[in-house]
Amino acid sequence: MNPDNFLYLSIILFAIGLIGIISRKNLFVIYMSIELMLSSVNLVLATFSRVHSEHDGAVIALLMIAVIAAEAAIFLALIVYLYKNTKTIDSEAFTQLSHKRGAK
Amino acid sequence: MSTLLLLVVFLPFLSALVLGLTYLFDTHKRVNEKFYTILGVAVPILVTILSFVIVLDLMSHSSTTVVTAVAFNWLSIDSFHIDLAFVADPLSAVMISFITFIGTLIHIYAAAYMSSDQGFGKFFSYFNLFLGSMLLLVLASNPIIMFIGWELVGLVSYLLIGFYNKEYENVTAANKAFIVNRVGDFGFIIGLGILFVAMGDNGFTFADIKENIYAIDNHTLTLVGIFLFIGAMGKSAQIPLYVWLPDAMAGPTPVSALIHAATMVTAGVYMVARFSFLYNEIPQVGEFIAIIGVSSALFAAIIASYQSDIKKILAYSTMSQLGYMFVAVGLGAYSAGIFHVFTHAFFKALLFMGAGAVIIALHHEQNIFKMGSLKKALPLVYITMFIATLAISGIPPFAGFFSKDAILNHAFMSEHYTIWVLGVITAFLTAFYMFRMLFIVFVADMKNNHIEHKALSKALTYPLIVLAIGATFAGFLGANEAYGGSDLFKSFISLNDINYSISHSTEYMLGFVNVLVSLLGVTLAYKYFRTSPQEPLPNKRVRTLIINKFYVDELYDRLFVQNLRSLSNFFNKTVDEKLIDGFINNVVHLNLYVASKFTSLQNGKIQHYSIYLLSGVSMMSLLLIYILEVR
Amino acid sequence: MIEDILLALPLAIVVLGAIVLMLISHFPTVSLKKYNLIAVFFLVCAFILKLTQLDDSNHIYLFEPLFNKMFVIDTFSNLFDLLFLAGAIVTLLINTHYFQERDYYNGEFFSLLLFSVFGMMMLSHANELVTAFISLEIASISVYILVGYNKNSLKSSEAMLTYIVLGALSSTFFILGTALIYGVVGSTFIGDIYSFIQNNPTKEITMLIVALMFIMVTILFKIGAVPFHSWVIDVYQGAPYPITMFMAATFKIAVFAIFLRLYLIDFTHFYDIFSKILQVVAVVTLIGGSWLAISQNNLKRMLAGSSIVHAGYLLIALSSIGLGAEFAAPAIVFYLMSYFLSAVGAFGILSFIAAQRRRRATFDDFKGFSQERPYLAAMMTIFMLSLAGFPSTIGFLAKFYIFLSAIESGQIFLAGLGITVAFISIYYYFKLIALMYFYPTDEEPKKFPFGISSSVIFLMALLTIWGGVGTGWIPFLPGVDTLVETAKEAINSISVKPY
Amino acid sequence: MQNLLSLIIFLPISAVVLMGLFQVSLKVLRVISLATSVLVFLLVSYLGLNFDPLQSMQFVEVLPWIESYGINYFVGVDAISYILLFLVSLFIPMLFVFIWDEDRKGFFYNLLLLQTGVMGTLLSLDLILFYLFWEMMLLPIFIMIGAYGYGLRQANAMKIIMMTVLGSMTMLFSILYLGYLFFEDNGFWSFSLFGLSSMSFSSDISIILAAGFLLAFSIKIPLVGFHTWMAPAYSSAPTPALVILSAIMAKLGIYGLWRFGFTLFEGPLSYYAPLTITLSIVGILFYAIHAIMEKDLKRMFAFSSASHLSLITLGLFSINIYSWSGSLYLVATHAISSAGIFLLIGMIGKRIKSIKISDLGGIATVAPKFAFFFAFFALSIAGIPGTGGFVAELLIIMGAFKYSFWVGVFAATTMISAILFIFWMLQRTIYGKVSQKVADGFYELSRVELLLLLPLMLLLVLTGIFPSFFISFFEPTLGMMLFQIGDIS
Repeated sequence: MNPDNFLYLSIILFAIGLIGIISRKNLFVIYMSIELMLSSVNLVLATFSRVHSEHDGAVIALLMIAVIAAEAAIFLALIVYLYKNTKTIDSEAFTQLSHKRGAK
Repeated sequence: MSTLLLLVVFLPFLSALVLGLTYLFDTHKRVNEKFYTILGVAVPILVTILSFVIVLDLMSHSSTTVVTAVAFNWLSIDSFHIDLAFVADPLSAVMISFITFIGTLIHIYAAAYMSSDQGFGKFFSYFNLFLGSMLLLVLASNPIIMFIGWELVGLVSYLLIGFYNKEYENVTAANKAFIVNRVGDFGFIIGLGILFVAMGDNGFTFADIKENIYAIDNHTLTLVGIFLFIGAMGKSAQIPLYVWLPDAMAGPTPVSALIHAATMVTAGVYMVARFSFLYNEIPQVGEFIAIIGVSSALFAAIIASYQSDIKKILAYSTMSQLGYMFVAVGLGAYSAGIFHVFTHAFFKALLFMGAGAVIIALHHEQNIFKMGSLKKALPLVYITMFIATLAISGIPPFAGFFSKDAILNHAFMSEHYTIWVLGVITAFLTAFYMFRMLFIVFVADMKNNHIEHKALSKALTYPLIVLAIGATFAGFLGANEAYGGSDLFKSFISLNDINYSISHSTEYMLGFVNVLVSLLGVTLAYKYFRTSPQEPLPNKRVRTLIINKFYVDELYDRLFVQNLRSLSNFFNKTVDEKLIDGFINNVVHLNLYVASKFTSLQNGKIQHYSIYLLSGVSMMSLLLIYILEVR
Repeated sequence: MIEDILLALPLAIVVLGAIVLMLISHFPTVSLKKYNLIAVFFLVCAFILKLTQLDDSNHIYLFEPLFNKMFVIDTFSNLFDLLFLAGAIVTLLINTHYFQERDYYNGEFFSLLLFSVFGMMMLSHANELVTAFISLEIASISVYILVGYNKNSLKSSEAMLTYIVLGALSSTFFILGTALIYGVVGSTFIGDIYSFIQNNPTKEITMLIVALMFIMVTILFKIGAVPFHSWVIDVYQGAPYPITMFMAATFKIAVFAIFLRLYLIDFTHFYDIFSKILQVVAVVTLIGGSWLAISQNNLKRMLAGSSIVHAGYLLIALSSIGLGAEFAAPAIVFYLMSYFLSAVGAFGILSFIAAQRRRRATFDDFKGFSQERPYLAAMMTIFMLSLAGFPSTIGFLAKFYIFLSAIESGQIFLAGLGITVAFISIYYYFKLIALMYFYPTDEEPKKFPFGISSSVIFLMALLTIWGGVGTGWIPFLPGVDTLVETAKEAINSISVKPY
Repeated sequence: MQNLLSLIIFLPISAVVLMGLFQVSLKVLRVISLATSVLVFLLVSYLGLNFDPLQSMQFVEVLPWIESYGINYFVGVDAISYILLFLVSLFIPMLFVFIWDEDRKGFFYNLLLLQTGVMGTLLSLDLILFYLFWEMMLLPIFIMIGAYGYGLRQANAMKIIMMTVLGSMTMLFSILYLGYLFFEDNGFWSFSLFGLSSMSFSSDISIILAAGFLLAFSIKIPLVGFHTWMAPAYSSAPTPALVILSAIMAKLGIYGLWRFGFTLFEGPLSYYAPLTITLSIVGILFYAIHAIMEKDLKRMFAFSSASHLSLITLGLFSINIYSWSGSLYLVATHAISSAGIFLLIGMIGKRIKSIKISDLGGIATVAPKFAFFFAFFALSIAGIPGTGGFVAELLIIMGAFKYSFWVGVFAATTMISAILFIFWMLQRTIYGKVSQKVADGFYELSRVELLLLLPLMLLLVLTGIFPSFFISFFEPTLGMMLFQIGDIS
């Protein structure tokens, strides 16, 4: 099989994910973008698995999904917690830690 | 003999140490003046006796014998050996004999002059220290030790000029003296340095230098000669380094008499005579010395004619007489120069001590125009001062005539007619200003004279008499056969003089000219100042110029002092703060500025952080592409 | 098999401890102190066990029939395990005081910490990229949670947010790299990749290089190299002190554990390329880190900034590896040990003080500290000196090795820059010393607080000094030389190429 | 006494550690500090009695330290280092006596630490060991200036540390590179001075490496251009720090040039000689003129000592036995003079809480003994005959003339330069009218103070009157060093 198309697709997905992280302010969307990137990589893995005609890659993809899920759990919990405390999920609202000048 | 020689130098130092420590640690003033007087005067007397013994010993031998004494090895590096050693040859023996003799007299005089002064002990400590240093200078067997003495006398001179240190001006004068002297020493040490390099491994005593002088090329010798003479300029107050001498009169009068008239200031002349073998090789430098000497003599004489401070007049007169001496040594008449040093010591010390007596009598009044008709009040002082004035004016048969005559004759015979003419003019002026002073102080009737006179103690007056005898008869020691003498002085010190044969008739003729101009000066002074003083020169502008000493002090102040101070401020404010620190601070601030700009990227926004991250990835990718393509 | 079990036992003990702690954290009766003790107990057990195994287990694949060659046990990994365990132990001990002063700590905290240590240990053993990734994620995810553990503080949560978003973003690159490598090589074992490159010098090589670069991005992100540094300062500040300390001193070492292994094996053929990249990153990191550190007022942020600079020094050594510096890799290990000691000490004192003062530690808070607490101030001085690379501390020797390796590999410019940056760092470290000693204080002088925290800090200070001047003359006490030799042995154990 | 040098180096620091751990009271602290320093002084004197001037390096101790990099604990003493060693060991007990009434414990701890640092610097012959002590001695100075100083002490302490560390860093680079070159040549590492000096390397590299050392020492000395830390640091420093700074630490720059510069880089240093000699010449005059308008005594004498150190540097780079002997002699005598003068300035500060020249005046009237000592030490700095400074300056000038005529002439300017400000300063401080502050608070030297100053004065006078005795102590060593240099270049 020709893996090119699959790879193009994953590149597009990866890029969308990247752009999403950079351009969106909603934490959920940011999170979704990250998931998208990870999924695109999984697609790559699956593709290569087919190319090599063995199952290693697919297994790796499955493992990755587990890891991603773990991350998702924490991320979602965090978002919920943040929303509870600040009533917003705008990423720009959380800039307390920025560098403060003066105050010497 | 050599032990005696060591004693001559070390005794004054020792007594200075004892006196100084006693004074310093005697906080409750328990030690009374007698102790200081006895110790302070006894040592010079002892040293005088010792020096006479040495001189007599030298006289009893042939002229080439010298007495040497090595104390210890002072410095020894590689092949460079400097012993703390002393040589008494005729030249130095003569020097120490009159230095100690006059020094003793002035010590005695000072015991009276300084009595009941707070710093009596200190004064004698310094005085003895000076005597020791001067003897060290004179007796040194090598230029390095001589330089130590040279420096030490300068230091003691500084301490004594600033003796009354509560007065700010006195200390200023002391500083001026020391700094100007140091400028001279700067030249001196450069001379020594060049000489040192030129000598190589051949040793560095005067004897060694004399032996190897022919191995050194003339150019180097010229440099050495000039630089050494710069040292002499400073010490002996010649143009342009003379400015300190008049100010140095701020010290107590015995100090002026001993240091700034009789001994220290003649060190320069002595030094040139000591190096006579060197200066004989470089007559062009000798001429230069003579020109400086005669100009200083004339210049000082002009200024002296308009001074009103008795000590300043004497100071300028000293400078003028030193000029004569340099004319002599510059033109190769070393013994004539030293002879003038010798006679000058007597009459100038006498003049100063007389002036001191007057000052004491008038409760520290120094302005001659506030004195007048002291003849009756102070007859002894008047007579002795009169003798001294005659001596300095070159009236025969007083001491000054013979020495000055010898110098002027030499100038004439060596065909330096300009120098001779200037010398003669100076002789005229000398007679004029000295008698001016004498008349104003002792004879003229001043209306504003209401000061009570203080009685003078014997210690103040007896030394005057002794010196007056010296000022009268010392000249005969050096009288040449034309005047019925036998050149005793010259043949004894036996320096490498350049001799000219001179017929008796020329001799008499020149002597006559000298006496004539001197008498002219006396007459002029008599005319203007016998009764009531009036300055002879009508042109007011010229007079102001002269009274203000040609504004040389002001010029130096503007030229050196002010500039140095503003330079110092410039270094501090501009170079350090603006230039160097400014540069460093700018670098630091630039760094901090960039740092703060860079840090302000930390704005806490996740998007931005992601962009940094991704831009990092892009940069790395670009770099990778670049590297791979290159490969 | 039995031997394997024995070798795996430390790992097992740690994970067991984590699970035990998780279970008992449901019982409200257990006090915080006890949790702490239990956690330390498990860690110490693992530590001692590991210590006995340090040398006698060279290059063994753990449960090879079962896991293939996923886990390797060699001196290198053992040494790093020891460092992680020590890091965790020290973190817990130093912060006993801190935990008691804060109300939001409970058993789960310790459990998570142990999980994270477990992840790191796995990481140092990992001989395969996916294993490495999973271990890294175990460690990271635990740390994400720990960073945001202070639920009362929005800052803490915000730090967690920053860290998790950027961390996840960076991990995508790791997976991407892994995926690409899998695509090229058909395997993700480190050894396989090495032999693939060796056997196929030209085929698909560019893709492999790109893949390795992606992996490197993640690593650079984790160690906080510029321009992947942006999270460091914020997260360090937002995190609770114990976690800041843990991240700075321990987690960073863990990242180097995997990176060194990868770099020494898989990158071997591409040293000329990656050295150049690393050089550029090192330059940027050194300069940028200094700029960051120099303009901070908050001590924690300053230390965070300086940790970026320290990463820069490590990058110098990394690039030296590729250019033929013989001792560059051991220098990295030694540097990590040195940084561990000094950073743990410095953060320890910060947390010790923060435990009582309950406010952010700015520079100004340290005014007159030497009069208030002379001994702590002296120790803080020692740590600052060590971080600044002042001689007679371990920090100096660490920098000494790094610079020497840079010179050895001909990177004169980097060595010069490193020294310049060390010079700049003197400024911000000495600023603290100056504040401690040069100003008066209103506080009463306090006695030396004898206790676990302070004694551990004291021990760290002693080690910092000993590491700088220690000699081998005193019996039973390892000198500096021993440390260096250990580092060399560790590196040698991975340099023995598999296959 | 096999480990005499180690004992000398580590006695003070062990006292610090022990006293620090047991938190001794102020009284005990004083006594033990003084006792320790006196003990060190006795040990150093004992060392001096067993010292053989005809040998170069003695009492050598070598112990492995970091074997993998060939770094050894390598110490030894020769005439050059012994002179400074002796002076440090003499000054420190004196300083303890001087600060006897001080109630800030840090003074005592820091002085002892400083002693270890300085002595280690003087004695170490391994470059890394040297660097260690070189940096170590900065810390106590930093803390003493910053914590116990005056004026803008914090900023000035930062300034001194940053400037000196800048130099140290370049030196570190050179040390590392030297070590690497040695490794490249021989296949094993060594940082020992003699190991490295036996190496021959290309002149281009050596010129760059020499610059690293030169910068470090130039900042320490400081030569013109690197001096802006000096005046602030001096003016802020408390007396003990000041004495050590001017009398010892500045000389360590010279010492470093001597020990490391000329042993390792004889070729490159003659390459730099025109530059350094120019800087020294500029320095002699620049600093002296700078000092004229300074308003406080510490700053003034800071510039004064910088001027003299420039002269010493000039002598050092004139590379002949006369200038070297003179330089080393001036190192010693100037150390004594400046210790004396700064002690006296400290005493002025103790009495009237000000060292501004404008606040002073007429001390000679109020306290003649004090004035005498003050004038003596000030004049000894100006190099009056009868003090060692005169001999030293004379020798340097002679040596400079050997090197070149113009250098000699400029060296001779030191005759004038020092007196420009010293005499005016004396005029305004000890002479003249008694100022208000002096009249209010000034008192005569106490017995203890007298006891501190007398030995210094005695040393100065003895060095001035019997120089050959002292010079014979170090002349053979210098001769040997010059011979070696001549051998190679």
